[in-house]
Amino acid sequence: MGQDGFETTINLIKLLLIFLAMIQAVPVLVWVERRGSAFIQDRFGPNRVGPLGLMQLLADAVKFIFKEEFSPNKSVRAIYYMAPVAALVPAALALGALPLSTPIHVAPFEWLGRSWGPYTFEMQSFDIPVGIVYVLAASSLGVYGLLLAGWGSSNKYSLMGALRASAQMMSYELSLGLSVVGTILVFGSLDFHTIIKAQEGFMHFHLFGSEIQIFLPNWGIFYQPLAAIIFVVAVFAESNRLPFDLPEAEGELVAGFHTEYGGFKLLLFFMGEYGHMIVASGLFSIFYLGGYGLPWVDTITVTEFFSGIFSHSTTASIVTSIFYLVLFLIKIALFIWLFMWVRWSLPRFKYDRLMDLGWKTLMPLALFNIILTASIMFLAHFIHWGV
Amino acid sequence: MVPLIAIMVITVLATLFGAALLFFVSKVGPKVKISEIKSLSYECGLVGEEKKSTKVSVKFYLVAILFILFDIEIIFLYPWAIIYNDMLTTNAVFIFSEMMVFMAVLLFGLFYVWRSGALRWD
Amino acid sequence: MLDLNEFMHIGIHHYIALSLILFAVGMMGVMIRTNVLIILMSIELMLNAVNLSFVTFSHYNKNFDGQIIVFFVMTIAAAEAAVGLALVVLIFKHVKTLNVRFFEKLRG
Amino acid sequence: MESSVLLFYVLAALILISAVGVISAANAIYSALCLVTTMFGVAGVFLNLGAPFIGAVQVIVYAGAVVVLFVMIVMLLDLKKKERPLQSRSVSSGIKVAIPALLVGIVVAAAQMSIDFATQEGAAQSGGFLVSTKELAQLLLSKYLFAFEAISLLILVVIVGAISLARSPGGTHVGPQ
Repeated sequence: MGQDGFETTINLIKLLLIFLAMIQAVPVLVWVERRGSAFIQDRFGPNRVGPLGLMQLLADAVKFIFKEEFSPNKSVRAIYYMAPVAALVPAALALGALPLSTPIHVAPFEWLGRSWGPYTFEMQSFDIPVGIVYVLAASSLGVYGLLLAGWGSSNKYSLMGALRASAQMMSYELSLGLSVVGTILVFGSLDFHTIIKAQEGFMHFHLFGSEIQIFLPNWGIFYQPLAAIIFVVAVFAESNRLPFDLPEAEGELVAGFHTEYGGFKLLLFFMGEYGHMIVASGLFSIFYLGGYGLPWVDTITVTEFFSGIFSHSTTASIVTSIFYLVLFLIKIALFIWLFMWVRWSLPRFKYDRLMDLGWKTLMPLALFNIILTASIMFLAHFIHWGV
Repeated sequence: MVPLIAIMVITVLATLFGAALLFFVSKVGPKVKISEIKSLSYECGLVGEEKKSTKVSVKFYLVAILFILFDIEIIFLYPWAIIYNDMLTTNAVFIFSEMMVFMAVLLFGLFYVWRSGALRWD
Repeated sequence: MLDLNEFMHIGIHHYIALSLILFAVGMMGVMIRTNVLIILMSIELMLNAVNLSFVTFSHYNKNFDGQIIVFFVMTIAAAEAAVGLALVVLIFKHVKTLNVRFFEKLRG
Repeated sequence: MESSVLLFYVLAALILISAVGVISAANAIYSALCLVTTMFGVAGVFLNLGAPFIGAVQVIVYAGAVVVLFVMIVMLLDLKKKERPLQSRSVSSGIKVAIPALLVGIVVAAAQMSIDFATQEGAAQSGGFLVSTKELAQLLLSKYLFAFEAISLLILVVIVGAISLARSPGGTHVGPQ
C-alpha cells in the first residue's frame, strides 16, 4: 500500500473517505429525489424541517436509527440479517475502482524533522489494471442481496419478488456487458485511465487518408451512440430503477424482496441501490462523457494553467485534481438527475414486456452494435481511412 | 499487491459498517415486543395460509442457466476487443473473420433460444 | 523440524500445496455427502483447485498458456454446472428427493 | 513477515475454511454461501499471482453466475429440513475417508513430480510478475484459435441441451405439443 507509513496512512484514509462519501450520499440523494419528484409533480416536497427541508436528511437518519428491530418468526434469522449487508458490499467495491480525478503529485517536503520523498496519490481507492472487468464483476454480485432477502424472510411474495428481480438483473447484465465491449473496441484497453486519456481534445479521425477534425469533444458517446443508449437502459434495469422496478412495485408484489424489512435494514438496501446508481453514473461518464476530462481541453494545458498560478507544485497539482473532481461530480449529478427524472415520468413495464425488452431487443441490438463497430473499423483500415 | 489489500479492506469495512450498525440499532431501538400477530409474515393484513412451496416459480432457473452460458461468451469477447485495434494493422482479415465466426455461433444460440419459446414469460 | 524460514518465503510449493488441499477437500465432499447439490459444489471446488495450479505454473514459468487453459476450464465448469443443475431440477420434480440414493431405485 | 507472506496465509485460510464449510454445512444454502467465499479467495490468489483478468473473470463466471444458479435452485427446491451432513455409519464412512486419503497420497506425489517437471528449465523460484492482458489476448486468438472456436460450439450444444431438458415431457417448460 505504500513505501512508508505516511503513504499507507494516506491511502487508508482515502479508502475510508470514498466509502463514507458513498454512505453519506444516500440521505442527500433521498432528499434530492423527494424534492425533485415534488418539482416534477408540481408540489412542495419536504420543506418543514429546516431551510428547504435540508434537515429532513438528519430527521430521516435519526428515525431509521430508533426504529424497532424485529424479524418475522419463520424467517431464517442468519440469512435475513445477512441480506442487507450483502446488498451494500458490491456497490462499495465497484465505487473503489472508479478514477475520480487526476492523480496528486506531492513534491518532497520536510516534516517532523524528516524529509518525505515524492509521492503520487491516485484519486481512487485502488488502481486495478483491468478496471472495467472488475467493476462489472463487482456489480454482478448485486444479485445476492436480492436472493438472500427474498429467501430469508420466508414470505411467498418476497420470494417471488426476489426471483423476478434477480431474473431481470441477470438478463440486463448481459446487454450491459455487450454494450461495454463496444467502447473497449474503440479505445482498445480495459484500463480506465487510458480510456479517459483517449477522450481528450477535439473529435478527430482519418477520412480517405486526410485528417478530419470536428467541433465535437472527443467523447465516447459520439463514437458509440447506440452502445450509450443500450448502456443507459441496461443500467436502469440493473439498479432496479423505474421503469424497471416491477419486483418492488407496490401494486403487484407488495414491496418485493424487501417486504419484511423495516427501519435500518431498509436503509442499508437504499444505500446499496443508491451506491449502485452512483457507480452506474460514474461508469457512464467515464465511457461516454470523457470521465473527469474537460470537453475540449486536455489535462496538460489545464495543469500548466494551474501551475502557472500556484508557485508550489504540490498545491498546483492538488488544485487541478480538485478542479477535475468537481467536474466529474457534476457529470455524475447530471446522470443521477436523469435517473430520477425518468423515474417520475415513465410508467412501469409489465413483467413479460420487461424481460422481452432485455432478451429480444437489447441483446440483439448490442450484438449488432459490436458487429457494426468491428466492420466499420475493419473497412476503415482496409481502405485507408482509419478511425 | 496493492489492489488486493485495498479490496479486502473495503469488504471488511462495508460488512463491519453494516453489521455493527445493525447490532447498534437493535440495542438502541425500543424493546422488541414479540406478539404472535406481528411476527406473521406480511400478507397485506390477511392471515396467509401456508401453501406448499410455490411450483410456478420454478421457471426462473432456466433464465439463470441461459445467463451463465451467454456470460461466458461475453467473457471471450473482452480479450478480442482489447487487441482488435492493434491487430488491425498486422493481420486485419484474420482477427475480423475469427470473431465473426464466434459471433455467428453465439447469434445462432440466441436465435434458437428465442424460437424455442424458452423466453416466454407468462 | 521444518525450519521456520521455509514458511516465510512464499514459493511455488506453497501455492501447489494450497491447490492440493483444496482438491482433497473437494474430493472428500464428493465422497462423503449424499446431497446432489453438495456433490456438484464439491466438483466446482476441485475444478477451482486445478485452476489454481494452472495459474501458479503460468506465474512461475512466466508464460500465458496456463492462464488460457484456466479460461477453458472455467467454461467447461460453468457448462457442467448449468446442465447438472437442470438435471437436478428434473430429478427433484420426479423423485422429490435430493438424496443421491435415488439411483438405487432406477431399474432397467 | 512482510505483507505478501501474511496475505498469502490469510487467503489460504479463507479458501480452506470456506471449502471445508461447503462440504460440512447443515443446510445447502450455507454451503452455497461458503462456496462464494471460496471463489473470492481463489480470485484473490489469482490477483496475487499476477493474473488480474483471470481473477475478475473468475468472479464474474463463478461467483456472479454459477453460484447464483446454485442459490436459486436451493431456493426453488425449498430445502428447509436440516440433514445430518456426515452420517457416522462406522464402516462405510471409514472406507469413504480412507479412499480419498489414499488418492490424496497419489496426488501429492503427482504434484511433486509436476513441480520438478515444470520448473526444470530453472523457472525462477522467486515469482515472475505477468499482467499484460494484451499479450494474453494475443496468445488466445493466435495459438489457441481452434479451442476458441470449439468453445463457442460447445456452448451452443449446452444451450440446446439445457433447453431441450426443460422442454422434455417431465420438464418445467413443456410447450403446447
